[in-house]
Amino acid sequence: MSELYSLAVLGLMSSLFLGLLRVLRGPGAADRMLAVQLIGTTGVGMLLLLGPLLGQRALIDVALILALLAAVAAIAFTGEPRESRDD
Amino acid sequence: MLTAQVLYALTGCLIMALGLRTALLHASLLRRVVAINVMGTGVFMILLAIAYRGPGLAPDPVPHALVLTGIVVAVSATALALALAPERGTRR
Amino acid sequence: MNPVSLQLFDVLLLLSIVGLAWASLASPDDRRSVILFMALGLLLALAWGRLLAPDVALAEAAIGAGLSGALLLAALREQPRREAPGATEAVAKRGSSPLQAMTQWVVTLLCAGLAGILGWVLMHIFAGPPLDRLTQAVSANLGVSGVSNPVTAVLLNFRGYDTLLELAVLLTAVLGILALGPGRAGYQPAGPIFDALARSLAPLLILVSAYLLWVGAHAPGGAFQAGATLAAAGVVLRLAGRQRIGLPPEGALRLVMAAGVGLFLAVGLSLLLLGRPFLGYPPAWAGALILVIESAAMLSIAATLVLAFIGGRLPAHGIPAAEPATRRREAITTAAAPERGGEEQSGC
Amino acid sequence: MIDVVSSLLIVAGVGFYLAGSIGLLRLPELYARLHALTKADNLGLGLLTAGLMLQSPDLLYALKLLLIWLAVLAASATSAHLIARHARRREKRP
Repeated sequence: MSELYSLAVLGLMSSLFLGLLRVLRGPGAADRMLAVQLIGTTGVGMLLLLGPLLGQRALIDVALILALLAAVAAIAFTGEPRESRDD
Repeated sequence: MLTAQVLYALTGCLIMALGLRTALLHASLLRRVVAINVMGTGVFMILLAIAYRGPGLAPDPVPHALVLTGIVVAVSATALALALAPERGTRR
Repeated sequence: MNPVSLQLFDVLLLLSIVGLAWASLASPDDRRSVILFMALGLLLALAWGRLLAPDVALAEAAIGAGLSGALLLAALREQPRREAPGATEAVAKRGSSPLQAMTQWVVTLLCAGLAGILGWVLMHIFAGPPLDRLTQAVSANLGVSGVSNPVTAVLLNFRGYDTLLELAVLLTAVLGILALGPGRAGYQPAGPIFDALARSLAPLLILVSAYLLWVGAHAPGGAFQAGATLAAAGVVLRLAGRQRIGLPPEGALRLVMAAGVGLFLAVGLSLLLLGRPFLGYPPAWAGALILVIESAAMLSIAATLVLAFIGGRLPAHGIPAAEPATRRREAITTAAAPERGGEEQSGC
Repeated sequence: MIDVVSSLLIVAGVGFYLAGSIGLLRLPELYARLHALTKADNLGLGLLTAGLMLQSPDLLYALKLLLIWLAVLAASATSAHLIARHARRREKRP
């Protein structure tokens, strides 16, 4: 399985590269945010494969936190402020 | 000499220098804060490269502990810097 | 993973990291810079995992993906809107006069020189015998540290002084932020879709942080990672429009923020009274003491990071400050009324 | 046998990832890209986690994998919705 995992990691790496091109190219901020979303999901996949490959079981916990926080970037990006200051 | 150790350590040096340059030269305060964070990233990478011992070998835990607290301290320092930004003063 | 594909992976990962860092620093506007920086944080979590530093990767995932991006975007929102797109570019590129151009060159050269010297020194270190005196000291004493995760042992036991002072640094930073007045304006209440997500994410994040705290004794995890994850739950709730995110009132919150340093210090001083060195735990109690200190530290770190995200003091509770008092008075008068009525009746 | 099935699932998962990012790169405008992205990365990660689940050493590990997939699914749907709404409001505003 290890050979397949390595190939899969490299496949995901190329997917990440394509996502990076979109982050750099834009054109709009929304396009970039979409690409950040893709990079996050790809990162989760890579961590899941790297865990068994490097013998680091804890990497699944890292992937879990990334997955739980995957929406935070987009939410913070689109969040509209309250009109009045805190009250 | 481990290739991975060298690769990550030299990349860390490069990132640190890039961050430092922008922190010194850029006009926007927010960008300077980002730059200082990038610089910190370079330092963390150097420390973790020093800790690395090769695949399958346990790395040195001391730099790990340093970087771990460093990340948390860096984000609170960032928050303090952003709270001090003059834009906020004028808005109050 | 075979060495060739691992090396290919390293090169590609580092290329993307350097590319993103450069693009973030050099981008024409601040908003794009922040978005690229957030993407960089995701790749860093991968890199730390690759360098066999899962403890660091956990903290990076919670902070890089959750906290620092949201914090920078919130700060960006506060900046005055520069309507003309060219305005920021004009400010950014100020190398117009010859003196400024020269300064840029000098600074660039100095930074390159610094990187070169540092790289040269590092190569020198790597060429020599491995520096593992500390590693050996840690693994030799791991048995008496009370935990089996070496990073937690270093943080909470062997280098407890450092961690105590780091918690003090966090406390100082948040006191500085609180001294600056009220926090940023919050977010508008979330729509139904995001609200549903926030409702399920917050308890899951709290659960994961408790898990990380517990597991930190023998596997990657611990107070810092758990605190950062707990803070991320607060950030999610704040983004969903919960103004106070269920935090305790001001006084109790300050107590929580000071609890980490306070308890750490109290344990250290009581050990001194018992005739042991400061923070020198007796091996039999070390595991329990570390867990107690870490629980307090986790709460302090989380409270600190959430307040750092809010960027100032919390708003008062949903009801305006005057109202609880008047309500209580009303309650007293209504409660007292029948009694008084009874007296009057009896008097009649 | 299990190895074969999980290999197939992992390969298919990576394929969907690649299709998604190619779509993200090649499709002409934001909403089309959104479509490509949400479909592909959910399926990509879903197949990948399914493949890894067959190899998981214990129940907790498998549960974590399932939770990761569900979390990304929810996050992806929410953020796609929010980004699309944000972009539409931006278009209307000027």
